[in-house]
Amino acid sequence: MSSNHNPIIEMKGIEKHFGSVIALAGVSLKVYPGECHCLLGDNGAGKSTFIKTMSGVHKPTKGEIHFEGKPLNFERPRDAIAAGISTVYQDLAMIPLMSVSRNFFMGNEPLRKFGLIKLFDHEHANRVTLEEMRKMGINLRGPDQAVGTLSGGERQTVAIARAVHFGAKVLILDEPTSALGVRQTANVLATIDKVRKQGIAVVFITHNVRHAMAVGDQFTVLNRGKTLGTAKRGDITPEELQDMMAGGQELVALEGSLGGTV
Amino acid sequence: MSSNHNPIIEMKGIEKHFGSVIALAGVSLKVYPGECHCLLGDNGAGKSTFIKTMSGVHKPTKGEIHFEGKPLNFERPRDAIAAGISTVYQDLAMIPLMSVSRNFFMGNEPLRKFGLIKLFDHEHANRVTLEEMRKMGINLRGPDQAVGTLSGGERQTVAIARAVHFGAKVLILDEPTSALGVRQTANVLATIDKVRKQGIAVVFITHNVRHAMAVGDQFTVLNRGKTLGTAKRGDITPEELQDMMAGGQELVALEGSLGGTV
Amino acid sequence: MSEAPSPALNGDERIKTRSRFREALIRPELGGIVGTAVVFTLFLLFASDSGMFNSQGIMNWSQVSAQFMIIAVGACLLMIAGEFDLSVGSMIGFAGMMIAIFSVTLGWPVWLAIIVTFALALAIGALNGFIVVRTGLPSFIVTLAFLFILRGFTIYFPQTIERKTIIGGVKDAAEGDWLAPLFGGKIFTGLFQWMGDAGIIAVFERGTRQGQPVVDGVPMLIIWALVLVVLGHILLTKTRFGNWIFAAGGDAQSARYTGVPVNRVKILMFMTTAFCATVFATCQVMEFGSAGADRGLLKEFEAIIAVVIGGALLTGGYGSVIGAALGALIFGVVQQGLFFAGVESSLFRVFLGVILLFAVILNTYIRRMITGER
Amino acid sequence: MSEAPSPALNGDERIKTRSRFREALIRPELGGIVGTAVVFTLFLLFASDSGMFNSQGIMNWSQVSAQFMIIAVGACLLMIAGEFDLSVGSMIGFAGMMIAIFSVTLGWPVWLAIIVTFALALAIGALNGFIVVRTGLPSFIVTLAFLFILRGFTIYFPQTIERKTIIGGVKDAAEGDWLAPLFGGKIFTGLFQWMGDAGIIAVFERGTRQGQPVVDGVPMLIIWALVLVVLGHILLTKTRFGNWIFAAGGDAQSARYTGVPVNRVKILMFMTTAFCATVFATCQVMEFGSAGADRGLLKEFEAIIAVVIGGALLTGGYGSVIGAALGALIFGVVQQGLFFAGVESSLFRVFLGVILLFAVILNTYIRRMITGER
Amino acid sequence: EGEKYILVSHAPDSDSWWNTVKNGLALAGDQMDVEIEYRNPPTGDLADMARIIEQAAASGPDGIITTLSDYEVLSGPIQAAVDSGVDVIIMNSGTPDQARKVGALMYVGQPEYDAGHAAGLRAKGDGVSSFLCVNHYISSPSSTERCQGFADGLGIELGNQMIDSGQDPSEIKNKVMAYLSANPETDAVLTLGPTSADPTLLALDENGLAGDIYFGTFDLGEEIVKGIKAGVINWGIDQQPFLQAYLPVVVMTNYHRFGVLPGNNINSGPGFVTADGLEKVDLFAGEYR
Ligand SMILES: Nc1ncnc2c1ncn2[C@@H]1O[C@H](COP(=O)(O)OP(=O)(O)OP(=O)(O)O)[C@@H](O)[C@H]1O
Ligand SMILES: Nc1ncnc2c1ncn2[C@@H]1O[C@H](COP(=O)(O)OP(=O)(O)OP(=O)(O)O)[C@@H](O)[C@H]1O
Ligand SMILES: [Mg+2]
Ligand SMILES: [Mg+2]
Repeated sequence: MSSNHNPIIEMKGIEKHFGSVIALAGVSLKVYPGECHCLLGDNGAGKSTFIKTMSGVHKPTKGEIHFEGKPLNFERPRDAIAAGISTVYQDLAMIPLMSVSRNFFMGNEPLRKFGLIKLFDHEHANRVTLEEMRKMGINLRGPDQAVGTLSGGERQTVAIARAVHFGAKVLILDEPTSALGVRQTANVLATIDKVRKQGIAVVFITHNVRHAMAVGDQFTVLNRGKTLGTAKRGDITPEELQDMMAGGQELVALEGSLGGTV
Repeated sequence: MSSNHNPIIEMKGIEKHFGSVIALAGVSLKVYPGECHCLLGDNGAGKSTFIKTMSGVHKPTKGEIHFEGKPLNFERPRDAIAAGISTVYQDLAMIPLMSVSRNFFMGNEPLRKFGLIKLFDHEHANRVTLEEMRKMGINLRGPDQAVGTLSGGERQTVAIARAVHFGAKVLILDEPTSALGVRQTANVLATIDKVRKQGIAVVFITHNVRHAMAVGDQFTVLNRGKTLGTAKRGDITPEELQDMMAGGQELVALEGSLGGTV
Repeated sequence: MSEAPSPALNGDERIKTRSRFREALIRPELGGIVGTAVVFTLFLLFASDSGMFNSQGIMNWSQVSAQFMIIAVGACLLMIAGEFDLSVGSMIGFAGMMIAIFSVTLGWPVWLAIIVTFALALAIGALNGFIVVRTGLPSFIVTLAFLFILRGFTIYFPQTIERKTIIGGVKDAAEGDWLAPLFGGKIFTGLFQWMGDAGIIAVFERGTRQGQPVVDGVPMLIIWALVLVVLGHILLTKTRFGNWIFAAGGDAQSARYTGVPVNRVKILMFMTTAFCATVFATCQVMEFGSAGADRGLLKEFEAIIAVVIGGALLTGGYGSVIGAALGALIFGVVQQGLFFAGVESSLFRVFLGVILLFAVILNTYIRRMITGER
Repeated sequence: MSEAPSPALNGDERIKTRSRFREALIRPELGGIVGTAVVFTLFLLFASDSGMFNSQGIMNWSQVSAQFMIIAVGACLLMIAGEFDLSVGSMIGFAGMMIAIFSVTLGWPVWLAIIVTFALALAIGALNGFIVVRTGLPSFIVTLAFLFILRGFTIYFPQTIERKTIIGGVKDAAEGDWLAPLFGGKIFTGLFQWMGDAGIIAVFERGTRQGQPVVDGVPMLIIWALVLVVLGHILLTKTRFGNWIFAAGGDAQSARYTGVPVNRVKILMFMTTAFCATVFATCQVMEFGSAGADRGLLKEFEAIIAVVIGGALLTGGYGSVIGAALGALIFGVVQQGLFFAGVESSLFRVFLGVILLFAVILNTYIRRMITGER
Repeated sequence: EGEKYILVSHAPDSDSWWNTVKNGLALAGDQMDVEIEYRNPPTGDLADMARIIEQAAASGPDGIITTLSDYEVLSGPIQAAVDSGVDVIIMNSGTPDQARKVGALMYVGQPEYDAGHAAGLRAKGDGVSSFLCVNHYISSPSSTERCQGFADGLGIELGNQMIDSGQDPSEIKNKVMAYLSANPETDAVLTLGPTSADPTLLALDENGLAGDIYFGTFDLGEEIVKGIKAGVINWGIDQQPFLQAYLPVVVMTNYHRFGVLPGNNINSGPGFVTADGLEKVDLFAGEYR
């Protein structure tokens, strides 16, 4: 359960209530640099809510967050980004009417001195955007192209490329592959792999056990707002993981008729 | 490639252009009653566009649609629904501010004679909705509950239950499982299986080869607006299908590092 | 983990409980009901001796409220269908002017003038709607354009034809007409005469109408308001079409996918709004006997305010006709009540703004509880 | 199937080609540019002999356009940030009245009156913004409330304090003030005198100012308009904050997720709008020497119309300050040009409505081409 | 003592000329020791005004003082008020004839068409043959009547010489300038009150026609008086709004207290104010004049 080095983020007993809904009922977790931590679980288990507390979107109702060993409270996403946490949200955080390069640098605009005032360095932004997109295998018509003209998969790729580019220390991905085709999925998994090898901590949410097994170093399963425990790679088989995620016995009936292919 | 009985829908050389974008460049397909036809392919391949021409949302730029042997042109979704085609769209077609039962019967409101005028039969609607949702394994707080209070997975389930309930002859599902957890996915696949056995034709879009293999009778792969051909169950292995969807060779490199788990 | 067969919210350990009573209370009209109660309590306390609640006073604010109600019903249905109409006020002026021009200037029989005007108004409403659904432009812009266009014609026509901006004489023209009393008449006159005779309500003390009750019947305006509210409420909550209105306003694309004829719904709602505006205009012209180029100024805002106070969502998909009617009632009672209470009249706007703000914050809170919006 | 390394749209067999020329042409301001060209062509053809294009005529419509521009800049930035402000007109009335009350009634030095008024207006703008971002209410409703509240106070204050609704005498009070000329003065007077003497521009032939050039300088109003347009344009397109404005209006939630301080952006834009309205009011008060309770009526619509004609999207996230400025220019030129051309003045509204409709349809078409909206 | 009188006007909130009326009302209220109230439809909508008269009647005052700016709209409510025992005096707009028909005690005001006509005759005498009428309140019939009367007095067609100027001073100023430069042969300008006169003064100052073009105006105000003094405005037609509010209160109070009532209507205008004898006017313009 522990690693040879110190966790970059440690979440302790996080609870989150929305009005009368208890979305998280005490979840603890450690994320280590250079490792991919997979977060799994049913719909509505609280995965998105959990990572949103990690990235400053929600403030936890109860619980503590330690970042690089120090207790920390993110007031807003900006603080988390400043601390080096980059997130690709399930609901994408792209602005369709804006150009790809403006979207790419949204919140992280590069500045250029112009006399006394600082201006948006469009040239730099355009260059970097084109470059980063090319690295991800996407050739844009131009950096001015509006995000609205991209397909869903392409948008997803922009979001990931952006997060990777600015994700200094921690990269959080919330179901990045759910809407992607096979090739795009492979691309994303490869990116996670690459990023992890650069020493960045990755938190990866998915419903697909195979995707999780492909890149995960640790696996945490959430269920109805609580954690079912964390397992290390090699300590758990895909079948055990699948069972845990689905809550066990209920699947047996289906498996029969569908041939264990889920 | 052909079946023992007549296709319920036959699409012949469908083309669809959006302004300067050619989304479909001539796709043909036959769908048979009692069979599940899986539609696979890359992001942006044109799958959603294709099924939208089938369900009357888009009019094809070129090409013919035969329904039960007769040429047919759906002017709007209403026509397709009237003909017995029910669709669960990738973008859900649920209205968050409305109650579950109003959503369930949206466009198919049950009527009750009240003197000379016909009124919305709320009682019937509520009863049926609760019943159908219970069948899918979801207990609602009440039929008045707004869809906005449901989780994503629950909404997806409402959409599917609605389509199944009104899907007299053809049921079209566009990536119904992409956002679902393991248990919910199993549920949906089982539903497809059940519906198919009732003699209804199912068109099922997915990026997940395993889900496709679990319930599919025929498999059609689209690529960049064209079809790569249709295969019958048993004529093709999951690996071949995967290769076809991903466009072959490019995956090899990745597979190495990720252990063939995609 | 748990034995529950589904992740449903029912009997769920993840839902804190909410009392039954609170559940029963929370409905779209709640804001309107609370507001109405508050407003009446306040005025009963502070203005009861001002004549606000004698027969004449009641008739006074009832009529003002009824006016607001008539246009609020149209605006409410349209708003729930996801659009709104800034041209209501101009339409009121325009329709009134058309009736006057047709009947007085052109000398048509009044019933024909009224029918043609209704047809014209419905056509303009349909045009509004058609432009909105075809171009996908926000209705704010399209109807703002019509606000100017209709007002422009309302000033231009009488000025070029008659060289004045008020055309009178409609009352004389309407003498003996069969359709006019439907808008300008009063009913239950016998009942009121009896009440006057019996001393239940006040009677005129002098003049040509000595002995007659000061309130001599219920104006058709009020009847129209009630009828429209009831019909609107039934349409919205009890019919298939009502479901379509909610759907069109909640999410037009989704509604279209499920087979709801969204364009038709929206165009029809624009026509309904135009219809209500024309009813308003016709009642006004028949009551006062003249049409002026400045009639209906700012009425679009008043309609929208009444609807919003009544709990509808500006962006569509949520609201209630009853709520809108209560909003109109609050609006009317406050407006007239402030006069009765003798409040400096320039402060009326300040009150209106503050009430609007509070009502809408209250309603938002209620709505979030109902719909689970986030 | 194909060898392309990605499903990108570039060099794609699935994209029909589009000419370079067309691409270069398609920009947010295109509608405004085309409109301006059309308007000038028409008036040059039909009203060139009416004095519209002599020095006096040019100054005439320039001043009107400059007024629209000042409020359009604020409205444009706010609209791009996803909100709009219906209280602009009331704010103009309110700010003007405050300056007059402070300087004339209370006898403060004019510079102090101006500065305090600006502070007050910015505070009200911030309050507007604060309510909008905190409650999540549509800005339509919140600012509609302030439309009424501010107008109410604008009428109430002078009436209770001074027993009148126009307060004059600001000109006398402003005599010798250091700040007042920044709003009410003219510059380049020497240049114009020289041009008049040199016969380049016409001089008065009769009346009290015989021999002086008909146009004796550029009013500060026009300078303000140009400065605000340039600053607004730079802010929007060249700075980090400009990117945030687009982001906040395009999708507030997404922008928040990526660390854009959306609330701050929106509140600041409400303050900018209030600032622009106050500049307008101050210039007007300094020019006319008086403040009236009815100043600024309907100006909010005029601002919104100019912005929308200039190509901005009512729902936010898209637009350009240059476009808004061109929209204001079109608006001003058409309004004055119709007078020069001798068109029946009540038809102005009809023209305005029709122009608005056409401009916005054209702009929608252009925008769809740019953004690939569906 | 303590009688209650309500004055109902047709003016929108923002119309500044009505201040003088309010001041006259307030002063009369103080002097006679009666309770007075001023009410008006916020947007100037006459239909709303009808409701306000009904409301005023319902609140049971001793008397109502109201304008009669549209006989057809207002006669019903006024008559009902009279019949229910409330005394009514008509002020400002309407005609003595109409006042009698609705059963009012008397009429205090200035018949608008006649005033315009008289002004037209005077201007004709001064050699005017074309003019610009700056109508800032186009939707009110009485303002159109003034322009029409003026044209008839001059004996010419009104035609396009009346412009819809709106109420915004910058708009008015620029429209006047635009009209005058498009129609340079215009002899005279007629404004209908301070709202349009003040910006017109500026416009004339700016295009150099001040003092050169013939300039007449209805109703007085601070700037107008200055203009008359400076010789820019040839005359102002004073209908003495102060009296229109003051007199009815006094008359009505005395009627209620002592049963005395003047036997005739009072024409508070038209009186032509010119540069001669301006002192008092100057002092109180906009407040009591
Ligand atoms: N802003 C909110 N207000 C109210 N309830 C919320 C809010 N956000 C989430 N919830 C509720 O909290 C629970 C957890 O939601 P969450 O989105 O974290 O689940 P998830 O694990 O990400 O599910 P999925 O796999 O479907 O994305 C759900 O019941 C959801 O309805
Ligand atoms: N309304 C539209 N206007 C313009 N282009 C469109 C429209 N709808 C789809 N497209 C384009 O057509 C192509 C096919 O899109 P479609 O949604 O059918 O793909 P898909 O196969 O469903 O992809 P995914 O797996 O990501 O859902 C894409 O390039 C898309 O951008
Ligand atoms: Mg999630
Ligand atoms: Mg799709």
